[in-house]
Amino acid sequence: MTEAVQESIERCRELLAAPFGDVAGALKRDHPGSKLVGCFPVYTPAELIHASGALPIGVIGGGNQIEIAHADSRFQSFVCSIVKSSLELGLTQRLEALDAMLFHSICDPARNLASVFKRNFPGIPVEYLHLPQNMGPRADGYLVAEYRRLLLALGELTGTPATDASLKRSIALYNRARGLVRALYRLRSEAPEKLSAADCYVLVRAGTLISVEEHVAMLEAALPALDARPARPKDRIRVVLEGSFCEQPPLELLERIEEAGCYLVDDDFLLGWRWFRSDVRPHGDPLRAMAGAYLHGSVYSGVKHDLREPKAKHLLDKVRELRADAVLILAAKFCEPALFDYALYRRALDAAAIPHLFLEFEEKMWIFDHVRTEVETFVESMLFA
Amino acid sequence: MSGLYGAGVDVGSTQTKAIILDAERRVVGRSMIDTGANVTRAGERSFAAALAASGLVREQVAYIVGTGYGRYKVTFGDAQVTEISCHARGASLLFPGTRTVIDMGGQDAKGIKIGELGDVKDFVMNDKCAAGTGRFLASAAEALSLSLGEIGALSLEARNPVRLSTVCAVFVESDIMSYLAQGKSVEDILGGVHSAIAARTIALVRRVGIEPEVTFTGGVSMNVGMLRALEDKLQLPLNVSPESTFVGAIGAALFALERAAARNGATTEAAS
Amino acid sequence: MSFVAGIDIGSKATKAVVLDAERRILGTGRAKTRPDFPGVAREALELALAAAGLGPDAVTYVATTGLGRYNVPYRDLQITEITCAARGAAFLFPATRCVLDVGAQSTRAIKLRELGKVKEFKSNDKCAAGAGGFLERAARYLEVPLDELGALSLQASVAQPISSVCAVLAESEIINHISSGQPVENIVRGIHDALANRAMTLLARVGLEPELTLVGGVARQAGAVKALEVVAGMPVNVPADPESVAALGAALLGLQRLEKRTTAA
Amino acid sequence: MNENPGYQEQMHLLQKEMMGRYYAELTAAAEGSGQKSAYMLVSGNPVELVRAFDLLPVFPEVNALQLAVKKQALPFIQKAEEMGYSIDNCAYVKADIGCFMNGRKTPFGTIPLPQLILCNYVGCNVYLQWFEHLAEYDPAPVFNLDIPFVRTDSGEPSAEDVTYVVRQLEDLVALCERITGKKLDREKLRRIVELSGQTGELWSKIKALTQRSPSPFDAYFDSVTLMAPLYCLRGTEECLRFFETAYAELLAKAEAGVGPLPEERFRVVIEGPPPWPYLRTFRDMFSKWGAVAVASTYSTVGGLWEFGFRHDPDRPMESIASHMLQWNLTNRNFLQRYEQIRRYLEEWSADALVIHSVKSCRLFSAGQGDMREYFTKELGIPTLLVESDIEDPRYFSEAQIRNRVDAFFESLEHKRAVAAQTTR
Ligand SMILES: Nc1ncnc2c1ncn2[C@@H]1O[C@H](COP(=O)(O)OP(=O)(O)O)[C@@H](O)[C@H]1O
Ligand SMILES: Nc1ncnc2c1ncn2[C@@H]1O[C@H](COP(=O)(O)OP(=O)(O)O)[C@@H](O)[C@H]1O
Ligand code: SF4
Ligand code: SF4
Ligand code: SF4
Repeated sequence: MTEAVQESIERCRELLAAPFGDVAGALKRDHPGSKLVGCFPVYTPAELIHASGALPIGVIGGGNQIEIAHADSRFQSFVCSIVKSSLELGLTQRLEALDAMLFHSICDPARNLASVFKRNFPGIPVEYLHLPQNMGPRADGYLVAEYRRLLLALGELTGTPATDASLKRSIALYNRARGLVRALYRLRSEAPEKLSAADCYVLVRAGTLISVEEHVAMLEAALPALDARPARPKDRIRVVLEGSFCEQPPLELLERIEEAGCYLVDDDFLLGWRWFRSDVRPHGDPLRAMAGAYLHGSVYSGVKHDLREPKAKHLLDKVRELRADAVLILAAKFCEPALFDYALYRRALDAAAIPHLFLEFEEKMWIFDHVRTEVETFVESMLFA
Repeated sequence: MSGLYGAGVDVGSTQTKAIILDAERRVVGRSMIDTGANVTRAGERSFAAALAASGLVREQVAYIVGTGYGRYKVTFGDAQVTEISCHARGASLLFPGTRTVIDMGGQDAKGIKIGELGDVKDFVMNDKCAAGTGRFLASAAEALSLSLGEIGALSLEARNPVRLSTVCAVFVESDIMSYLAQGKSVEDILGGVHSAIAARTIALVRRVGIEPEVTFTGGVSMNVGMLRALEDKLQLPLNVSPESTFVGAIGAALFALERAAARNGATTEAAS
Repeated sequence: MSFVAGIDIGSKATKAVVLDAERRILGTGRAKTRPDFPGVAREALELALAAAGLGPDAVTYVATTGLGRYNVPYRDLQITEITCAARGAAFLFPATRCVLDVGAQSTRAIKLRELGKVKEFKSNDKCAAGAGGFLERAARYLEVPLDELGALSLQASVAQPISSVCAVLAESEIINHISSGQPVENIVRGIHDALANRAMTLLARVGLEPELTLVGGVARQAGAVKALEVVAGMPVNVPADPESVAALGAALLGLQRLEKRTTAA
Repeated sequence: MNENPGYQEQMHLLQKEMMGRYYAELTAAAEGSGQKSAYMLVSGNPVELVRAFDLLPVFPEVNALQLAVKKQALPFIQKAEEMGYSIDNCAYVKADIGCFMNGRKTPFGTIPLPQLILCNYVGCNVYLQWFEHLAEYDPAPVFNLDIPFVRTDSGEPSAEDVTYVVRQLEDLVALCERITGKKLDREKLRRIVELSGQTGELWSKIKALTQRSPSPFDAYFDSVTLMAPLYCLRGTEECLRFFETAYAELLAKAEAGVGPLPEERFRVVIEGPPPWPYLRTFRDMFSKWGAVAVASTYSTVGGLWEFGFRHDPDRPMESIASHMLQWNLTNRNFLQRYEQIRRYLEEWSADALVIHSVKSCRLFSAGQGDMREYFTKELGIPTLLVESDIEDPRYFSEAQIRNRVDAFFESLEHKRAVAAQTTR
């Protein structure tokens, strides 16, 4: 039983380690006739893609497997890695399985990247979503219209436009998938010794590379087994990790951080695939349900500027809820949204006397001694009391 | 007007090079000395040496162009031209088919895209950080107590090159120390050093677009290891010649000839 | 009577400190770091024990720090050099609020809570321009012995600013200054100012407040201290043996653990 | 005729006066004149609406700019970095927040506290966080005016986009009414919008003048003089007067064949914001080569009048909306910027493109390598890319930039010489 879990975790790790081009190709082969829609972080209304008979696949940078050789002549040194490595994937023919690419307003580099994609890869239609930043009463109608626009484009792409029925099916399916991921995270916060941050990460990340049906099946099998795992808690501090909502840190970094004496009891990795705090309303008008969920039921994030409640307050609530001892702000180098957030988080955390550590990472980093020293020091600063 | 001579003096950060060309663009005198502390003197000394080598006297040289990072210190010159323009001109004289120049000097690395007439179409430079320059190699050589002449050849012997943990020209020394400590061979370390710098340089030059023929200039082009490393990564043969270190000076001398001719032209017109 | 040792296996030098139960420093030892970490640690420790007039097996508890902290098999505890530097500095200067550790390859600004506990820290170890390695190089091509650098820059009439942001590229700039007849002491002062300014940006980010203590080998350079005092706008504490502060901190933390254990037992 | 001591005398004096008065008003408000103020952002701003309520528009960007020009920005930037802002964050924001948290006193005036924090989110994503932060530091009500980014190749917003924005504008009106205790005076708004329309007309005429050779002014370095009033004072009588004077003066120069330089040897288009802390130095590098900017993208961040947009007094709300949605550089996508630059090169008959890539402003700079690729490789336009910053003096390295600029113009001259020979 537990072996089975280990196996699927290994499978996920392999999936992550495999060249993106191969993974995408395989996904397409396993689903003959269906189109592949690449999704750049942070959030994607995957339901809309799925309901139109296409497969969403996360295009989340090149990780540490590709050398950036061409893209850094297009984007300067002061732009984050994920923008460059995602472009590099295209410039090195690793995105050929894609039939379309989807971006949304998260930051200026990603916004310009959408245009650069358009120019460099005429074969890949680029859709750009503008998700509302004014969460007031006017956003609802606008967002529904924006989703309708996307559905139109997707319908043209696949030739099988979504229907209310297909939308409802997709919503139910993704509700299930997100529900299972929420369960994983619950397990982690309740018994972190049973599920390491890295293992949890690969289980979730796999969902961006395989069909949602497979992902659901996998998680349904994995969850009870993980729960049943025998493991004894170590003497580590409970840490909430914040700031990695877009570019993703290397697995090894997560392992180093936990080894250095932390349990990561929550994080914002792959946030866009875990976007809702509860299920999207499965009945009624599906687009209204999706829009409603975005405006009223989604998580806080560095790329969504909801003035109804400060992000910092959300973070503090999370820390208290999870009985965390500290916060680790792990921001991608040059990620302006995350770097700006830090200033506010830091202010609030100091005021609430919650210990915090700020670290920067790059997806392609491969030396971790420095990070390890910093995290250890941080842990020591709390243990040597 | 066969009596017309033009000189180019390239006052580099590390080495100062002087070239004298005759009207047929043949090199009649050259010299290379360490720039050392006194930049102004370096320019004068190497010009004097080139003059001596050519057997000409000062008056016979119609026009002198200074280039390199110390060009404004070439006070005895008639004009200054940036090393970018000079490398482009010089490279296309040596290799007329040149479309891309990779110049690796003591303190900077350049990529220059040029047209049929040696005109600069586009260029990029790295001159803020010693990583990826001759100086980086110098530090590496120092750390291994080898000479600059040796490291290139040795790097070719690498079986499994190491992966450097830093590009800093200062820290590379201790990086190398710790690899030695781990029992890595000098060859593998040098292999790592050269491929790291090559990768960096290519990433830089790609910004102007790498179009054959590619000519490798600057002192580092004397380093066969770097030459190979670049060729392997680019999958292209690079032009190099014994003159490669002098390319900047040659280009400057070409400009000198041009200006001199133009000046004569002007004066003759005025006379008529 | 129990003795505790702290060993700091640094990038350049390995230092050891031996304490007694009353937190008295009995002896210190120092050896040039070499690949064989356990060996060099042992060597430094034995030097410290000898200085303390103790036998090779006198210590009951060994705490290690520095980049080689995991490579000493006979250690009882390993702690990072940041925690140790903070604890050591606070022990020597109890009013310390900020610690600046300038080593060969890294510069670290540390903000302390009470009892020398680390509140926040920022470090630079990617670029040599801000670290001691810069000074070693400078000393080399200025042909001034490293340990005279500090005194020299105090004699400067005016600092000769260094514009290059790169420790290596600064070299030719410095050479030009020499050739243009700039007095060496002014150049050294310029170098120290550059170093101090970089350090100051780190300190600002953790929130500089008195007292500020400078540790790490660079603290041996009076000129660097002076430059720092100017940019920081406050006096700077300098330990008698700045390089051993991390080792001292390790020993102190080791002792603390030992006491906890014995009281628990 | 190339000797021209009184270059832009009139216009400059007027501008100094007006901006002086503007900052005097700010200072007065800060010192309790009772005048209420609204913080807002430059890009495609709805200043008309704010003025209709007699709210004093305050532009943190313009303040940051002034601080940089006056070489006062660095201490504030560092203060912000001490608060936790990263060296990699936009320095405009850091300079402003550093100043905001430290007394708001500047050499050119004291900045009042806001009664309204109006984030007109037009393109720049940093805007959202900037004002989100100000709202954390200040109790004033904050309003995100969410402007959907252009998603069509044509640049046309959808009907839903327009409705969405107009509805938000109405919500904003309600909020302003609450803050000022005044009902919106539609007639007044109409008049203000009319003034903006006329000002825009003149501004676009002025920009057309640089199509002549020699260009009567530098469309990069001199446009700045006109941009400040255009943003801070648009919709006022005095602003209109100013633009009338400016147009007359520049037209006269154009007629007289007088340009900013003794000789116009190169016509360039400049993309990207200027290095405010080193504007002079930077300008001289180009003047030295007789290079004049005949067009610049930066001068269109506030609005794209030269391509036909006018505020329409008969449809005040709609035209404000369309200004924000469609008719400014920042809300257009990157490829539309390529197109804008291509038109400049063609219709303003320029020889080359200069890209000033600033670290702070990723809205402008992220991807300029691809832009350069497009213009050099696809269109064969000589293109120079130099990097520094818009606000942070620490990123300007004079020697390196000069070296690049010199090399670039050397190559242009060489091309000319060669061309001349071959035509001979
Ligand atoms: N014989 C050689 N073999 C290998 N490398 C060399 C040799 N001669 C010079 N170099 C390299 O070339 C660099 C100087 O190149 P150069 O183009 O003269 O620089 P600059 O023009 O800045 O003085 C030195 O730093 C050294 O690394
Ligand atoms: N005797 C000395 N006089 C002046 N400076 C010194 C002396 N010894 C070391 N330093 C400076 O201190 C640095 C090494 O400090 P240290 O703390 O030992 O580094 P690490 O802990 O990384 O090994 C050197 O780079 C040098 O700049
Ligand atoms: S990592 Fe940050 S800066 Fe980079 S694309 Fe994502 S959100 Fe934008
Ligand atoms: S990293 Fe090293 S080489 Fe690069 S700037 Fe810093 S000191 Fe110079
Ligand atoms: S990123 Fe650019 S547009 Fe946005 S605030 Fe900064 S400078 Fe202004």
